[in-house]
Amino acid sequence: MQETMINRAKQLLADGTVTRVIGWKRGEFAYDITPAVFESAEELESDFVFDDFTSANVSKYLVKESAKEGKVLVFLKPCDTYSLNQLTKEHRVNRDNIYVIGIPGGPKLDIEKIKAKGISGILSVRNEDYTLKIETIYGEETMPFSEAILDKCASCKSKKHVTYDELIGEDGDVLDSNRFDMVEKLENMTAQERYDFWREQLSKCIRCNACRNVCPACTCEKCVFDNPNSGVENKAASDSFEENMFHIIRAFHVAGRCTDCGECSRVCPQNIPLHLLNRKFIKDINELYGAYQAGEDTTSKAPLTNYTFDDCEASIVHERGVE
Amino acid sequence: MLRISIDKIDSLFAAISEKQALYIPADRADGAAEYKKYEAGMKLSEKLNTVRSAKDFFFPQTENLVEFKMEGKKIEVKDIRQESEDFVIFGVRACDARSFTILDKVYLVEPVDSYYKNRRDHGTVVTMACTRPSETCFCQAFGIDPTAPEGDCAVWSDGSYYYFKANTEKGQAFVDSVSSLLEDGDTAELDKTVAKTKEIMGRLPLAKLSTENFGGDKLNEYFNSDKWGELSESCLGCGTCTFVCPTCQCYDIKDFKTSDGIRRFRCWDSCMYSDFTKMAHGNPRLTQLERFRQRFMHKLVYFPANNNGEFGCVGCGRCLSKCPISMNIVKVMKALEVK
Amino acid sequence: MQVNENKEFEPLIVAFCCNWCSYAGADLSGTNRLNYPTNVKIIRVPCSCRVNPMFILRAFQRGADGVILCGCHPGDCHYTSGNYFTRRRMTLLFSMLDFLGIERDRTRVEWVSAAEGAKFAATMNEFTEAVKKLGPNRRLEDLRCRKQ
Amino acid sequence: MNSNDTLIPYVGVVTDIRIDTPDVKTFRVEAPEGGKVFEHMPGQCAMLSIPGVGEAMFSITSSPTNKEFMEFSIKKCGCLTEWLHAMEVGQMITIRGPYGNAFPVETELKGKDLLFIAGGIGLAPLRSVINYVRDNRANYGDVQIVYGSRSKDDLVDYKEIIDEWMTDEGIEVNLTIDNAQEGWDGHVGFVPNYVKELDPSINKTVLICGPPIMIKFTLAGLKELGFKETQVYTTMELRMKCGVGKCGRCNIGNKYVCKDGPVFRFDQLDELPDEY
Amino acid sequence: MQRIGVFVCHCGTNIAATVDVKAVAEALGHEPGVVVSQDYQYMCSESGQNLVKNAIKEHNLTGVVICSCSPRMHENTFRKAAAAAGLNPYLVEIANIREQCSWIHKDIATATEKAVILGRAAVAKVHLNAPLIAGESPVAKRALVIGGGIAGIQTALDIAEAGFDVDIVEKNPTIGGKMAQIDKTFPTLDCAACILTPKMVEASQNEKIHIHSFSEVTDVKGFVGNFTVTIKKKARFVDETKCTGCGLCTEKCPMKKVPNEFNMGLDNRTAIYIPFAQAVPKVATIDPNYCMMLKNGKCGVCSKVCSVGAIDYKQEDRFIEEKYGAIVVATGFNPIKLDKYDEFAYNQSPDVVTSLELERLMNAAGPNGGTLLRPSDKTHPHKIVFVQCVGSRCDDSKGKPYCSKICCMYTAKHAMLIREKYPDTEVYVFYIDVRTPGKNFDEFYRRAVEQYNVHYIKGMVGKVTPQSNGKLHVQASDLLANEQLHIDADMVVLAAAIEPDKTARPLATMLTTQMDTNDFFTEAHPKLRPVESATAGIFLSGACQGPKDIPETVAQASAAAAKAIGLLCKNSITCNPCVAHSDELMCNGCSSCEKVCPYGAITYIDKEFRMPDRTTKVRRVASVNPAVCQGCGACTVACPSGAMDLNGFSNSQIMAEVDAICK
Repeated sequence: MQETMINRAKQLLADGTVTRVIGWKRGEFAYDITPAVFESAEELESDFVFDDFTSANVSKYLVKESAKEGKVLVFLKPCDTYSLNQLTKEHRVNRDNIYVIGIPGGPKLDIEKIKAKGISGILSVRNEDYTLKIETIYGEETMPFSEAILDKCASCKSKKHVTYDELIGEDGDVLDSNRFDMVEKLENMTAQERYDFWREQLSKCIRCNACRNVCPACTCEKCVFDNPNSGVENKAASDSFEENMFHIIRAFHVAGRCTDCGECSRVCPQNIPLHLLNRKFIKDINELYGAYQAGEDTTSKAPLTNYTFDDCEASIVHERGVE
Repeated sequence: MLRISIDKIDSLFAAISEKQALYIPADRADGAAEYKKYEAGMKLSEKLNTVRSAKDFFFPQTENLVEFKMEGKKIEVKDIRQESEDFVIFGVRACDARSFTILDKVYLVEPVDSYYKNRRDHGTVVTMACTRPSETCFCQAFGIDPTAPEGDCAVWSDGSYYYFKANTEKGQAFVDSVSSLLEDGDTAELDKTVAKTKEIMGRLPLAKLSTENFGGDKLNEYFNSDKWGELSESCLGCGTCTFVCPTCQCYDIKDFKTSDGIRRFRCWDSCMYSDFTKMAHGNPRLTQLERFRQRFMHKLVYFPANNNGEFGCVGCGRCLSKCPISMNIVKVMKALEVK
Repeated sequence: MQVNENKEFEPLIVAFCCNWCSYAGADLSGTNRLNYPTNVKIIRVPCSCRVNPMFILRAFQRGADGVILCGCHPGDCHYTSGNYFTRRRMTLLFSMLDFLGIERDRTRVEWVSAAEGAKFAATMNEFTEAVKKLGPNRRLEDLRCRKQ
Repeated sequence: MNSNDTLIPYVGVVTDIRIDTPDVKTFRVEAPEGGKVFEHMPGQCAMLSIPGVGEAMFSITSSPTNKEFMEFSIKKCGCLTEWLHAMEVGQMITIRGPYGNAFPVETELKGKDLLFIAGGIGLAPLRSVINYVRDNRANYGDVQIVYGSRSKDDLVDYKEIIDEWMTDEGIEVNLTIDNAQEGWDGHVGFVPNYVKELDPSINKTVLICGPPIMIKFTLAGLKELGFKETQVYTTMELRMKCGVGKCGRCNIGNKYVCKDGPVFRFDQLDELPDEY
Repeated sequence: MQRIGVFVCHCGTNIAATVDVKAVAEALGHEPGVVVSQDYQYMCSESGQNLVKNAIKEHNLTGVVICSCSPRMHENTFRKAAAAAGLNPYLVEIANIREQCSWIHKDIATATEKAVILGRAAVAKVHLNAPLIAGESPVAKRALVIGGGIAGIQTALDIAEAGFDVDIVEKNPTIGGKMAQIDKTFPTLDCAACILTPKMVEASQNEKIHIHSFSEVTDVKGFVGNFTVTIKKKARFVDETKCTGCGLCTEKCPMKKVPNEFNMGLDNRTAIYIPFAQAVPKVATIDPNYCMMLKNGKCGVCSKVCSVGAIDYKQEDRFIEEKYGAIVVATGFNPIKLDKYDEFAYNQSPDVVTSLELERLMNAAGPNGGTLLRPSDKTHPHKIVFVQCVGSRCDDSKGKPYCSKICCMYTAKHAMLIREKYPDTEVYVFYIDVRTPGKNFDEFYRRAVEQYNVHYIKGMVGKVTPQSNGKLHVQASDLLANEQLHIDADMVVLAAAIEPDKTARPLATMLTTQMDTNDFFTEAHPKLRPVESATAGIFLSGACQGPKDIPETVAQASAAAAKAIGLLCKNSITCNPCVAHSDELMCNGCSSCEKVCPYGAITYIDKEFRMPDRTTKVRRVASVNPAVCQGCGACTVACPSGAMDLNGFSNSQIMAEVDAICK
């Protein structure tokens, strides 16, 4: 796959279709992959990588890159194409300046899960028949592939590319995922249990803004949390209220726009399951206003900029679930 | 050497925490380790290190500085500082222990930061030698020996015993305070463990990383390097690296309107943030390139320039594992290095 | 709000009212001398759709124990569609607050027309009682703003 | 805790407000019990704040030889300065400092002929030095001041310049404005050009402050005239929070403007990366 | 530093009896920025206002807080007072301590405490009030009426009467609309043509009225007072300026088999045609779908016979652009298609007709010259069944949920006319309800029943089956008698529901006006602003807003005209300054705000920004038209970056109020 991608990218660079390529660049170790812009065949040859760790959603870079001169080639996994569509819909990217090659999706691996098994000193990770052979300074370790899958891939919602200019490999289908299971589990807890759950999670937050800055829906010119005039600016939570507020507002601002790409949880250095907040909104929207998948297309009205005369009242919150 | 059997560590913790607050690295539900206030039954984490560094103890993420009462045209300043209580941090790794020396060089030089000093004065740092370094470790590059950590008191483990050695007066006082629980014992097993760790250190993938070509003397050379653009192009401008870093010490000062006045507090800030240097009439660091450069120049060039060659990095490897896009100081050093 | 030792807990209620219906409804309950507790403090907004979730959180942060949002009945919005957006936004926001374990009875949306002075007063009485039962807001407060 | 901490400010009272130009006011600040809040040297700065509004660094405009009060000339350009401009006499503010180094008035500048070049609000930090020199006249040689602004109305401290500086023996004051205007019979033109026209003798030590663009061209002009960078001092301004080189935002290379500056000699600046 | 004045009104004892006004004034006097705090008996009185005015001057106030009755009562009074004293009127805030405090509370201590808090919130808000200046925009002195039926004609006549130029855009070759097709009108039974055609002529002769027939609106730009509209004048292949309407071409045209839409397809016309004798403009039009010359270049008869040389086979669609101050929508209605109603055999038998078809069958200018004959065999019908509510008041997807309103009355009219002219014909009317609210309506209906013996049967027709003998077997139920009926009818007349014209929806999009789910235009307020759309400068006339009969239509047409005239009379419009505005530096151009704006006040522009590093960057940013924005604030919440804010109710103002209340 990696070879095919490199070759195709080289062709498109050579024939002048594109001037740059957005992809992933190999790092020091087996897993520390960095999204990168490649401008030459040589760079592609030496650094381009596509493997079980290339999980980063690179669509957000298109905000910056598609504004530059010359067309940019981007490799997008199915989930990433939803993000691009959403960005296109919100006029944040110049789609005409982007050449999308759809590539197969995950499941991708989560190095944190491997490390959580107590495996350290990792030198290489090989996937042999869905068993991971991990070479470490302390000898070789193995673990099942399935136990090291990224959370966002474990509940994959779609293998279908919703926008592309060409595909490498077959296109897949929208999946019937189990992605709302955890949300449902929380909904079925008591309010006190939910409160305790979220307090424990959100109190871990160090307000590094990684979740916000990686989010393809968070492309504001200036975020309200950085704007001294917004009334909610804050840099570090000085109180549990501010921890809650940041995450409520962050989720609310992307409600109906979040494509559920799962990057927020992936990058959280404190392993806070932030995607659950987004999914709660998605689940509510689906249940209350009809199924809606942000990024599925570039034209449909978003649930929060739309209404029907017979929408449910806010009091429905009182009527549902556990008190 | 004074030592205690590993299975008796609970009694040691109990004894310490009777006298003062004790913090140890413990595992959370999600598997990661963090410093927690010791309570009976809590287990010392076996993880190599905590996600958040130990700098929090001396330089917390937010800290109240002063309060103001405003009435009409009048302002009253209220000093709200309070003497810190004594506390012990147990199990600090060599890298984090060195980070305190680096923070000291900022906060304990004139004019001394009384908030930092207060905590520093009252905290006893008990370090723990490493036995299972990870691929992300590169403390050796900064002259740190993880088998001989600094701190007020160093602790080693050979799998059966914890061995104690005081490095400072405060450390000695600590050892004395628990000496009834310690026994003298030979270090043959420990020496073997240390030797083995040293051998592993030599085999780490980043063992060869060298700081030889960095330092204050190459300021303009590195500043003007053409590598910064490529290195910073995918940086998200978040503060993860800064906030997990044990040596990053930049802060912001902000005011909060409470129910009866204004509370001025400081909080961690990151030079990676776009508004870090923003002023009413402009911003000298306009692009992420400049902000990215600042962070690494500070650690690798400016800090040594001002501190006799000491680097502003301890090689703990946190940014290597936590950066959302896996860009980090090692990659920067390798890309930048000019011999 | 002063919390006296012997006095029962008096919640602070912030009510956002749209200028055209609910604020007028509140005026009407005044004109008709229909009592409701002093706990309720009204903030006038042009339309319920002007109320940003940030305002609601802000109120809780600063010490409100309950926040109620009143607007024109669906279909009667002075701006034709504002309250429909409000309805969706607030449903989702309240659901999220509930998801985080914040008590449901601290928030409410009620449609009150300019003619419904009695409904306005009754709603405020009812809501104040409900919040009173919950006790002070502890889950969504900012300790720095707690009254001494 | 008995020790003072520099982050805990003093309170100062604004005892006089002078309108200098349409967007510059000069504030006189005294301790509540009278007298100065603290002593300083020319070129040093202080952090002024209205709690809840903001805190920012301002150079102290008054000379240390003034024993009764401190003065700050402040241009309206942001949230805090807007607030300060709206203040009335009697308002308290918080103040901490002094911060930064100073012009070397007691060392390198002593006995030298001095050339002050200022543009707009850039006169503020130099005014402290000029008045210090006037009050210790015997210690210094000739003094020449070149000061320019957009218009006559934008000349800060115009009254003091006319009534005091211009009447002093051994002080030559050269004023200029960018564009001709009614009621102005002085020089018209930009500061850098004016300096070249004036062709000052090259044994003078130069203190320069003003907008970056003015500094850049003036410095180039001075070099053409034969001045060396070691003869020229300037003072800088960056975003500052702590004032003591700890919060980490006002550095140029390894130098902190708040601690190692704000006064730099141009040869020192040359060694630093081009980040300003 | 703000200099705020606080003025606490006693309102006689209305406030002072329950609120210690002196204590309120005293307490608010200590709030930051307050330099004067006074109380007075009646603040709204002349002397009370003078107190405020004098204080503004004396203390050089930058903001005023009045603690008094509801702002809905006296906000304007105090704003004017402030303006008179030289203070921007929008620097005044009212704390409502009467309706929302003294009148609802009894305990003086708590009421006073609350009054102070309300006052404090107003002070906190006024600190952040910005002086606002209402903008003005000029008004183009010309109106556009879209649709040339009776609604459009009446509106145009009224507007022209007031002295303004007005254009009518009609998509058909003639104006007149549905009313021109109607035979008689209820309840007076006067001939529709007799009352309509004089108005059509009047319209064509009024020099202020410009009729664009056979034309469509293709684009609308701009906003109230300042619309730019593109009108497509469809090619009719006849030069309007030359054609005299002599009709010779229509006589000679060899293509005579074109279904005549004016007669509901019940007879034929020629390829070049004038819809009906009194058409306005009386100009021929060539139907390119049938004209042999246009189709295959063989014929040219009309061109040969036309003495004035008006025929122009090469004519093309023309586009004209015009500026208007006001637009009146009068796009009218159509009966629904009955394809889905197989049970009534509409598509199976020509003798099952709609009411509008019946109008043509009975009309003297209709296909049978006014004699009612069965379409199938041109025989005289002896038994006619009328079916009401076909497609009206339907819950299913086949029909419309609403009542079409006019059917009950026109059916009574039809029944009565038939019974009068053909007493031997039996008439049955199957109804669900008979609705006759209207002047002389119920009397009219009763006459049909009592005087003309029309059989009104409450019940529904289940099925109509054409039989081999030419009869229509009608199977129905009589709900009152609770029995099944079987009638062999000669004709069945269906009262088809009416629906808005299909052109309305695309037009609504162009006009950025709102429609309900049935595609009727939504009025700005259902009770108080029934002829205005929510979009300023766009008015509604006739059935495009909802089903209505002729008198109602004419009444609304005149009302819409009055509203339009009111607008056109002004040289400029003062805009509400409490409108939204976007901070371009923060705007993402994401279009969220545009999607929630009910007025179409938000557009996007590509704006070039100078970046701090001296490069430039073009970004899409929102721009609010202050003349169109009504200040609801929906956009401010939709905007994720907070770039959108609302004058007079800004984020910071509302949050300051929240803070002050919660303090």
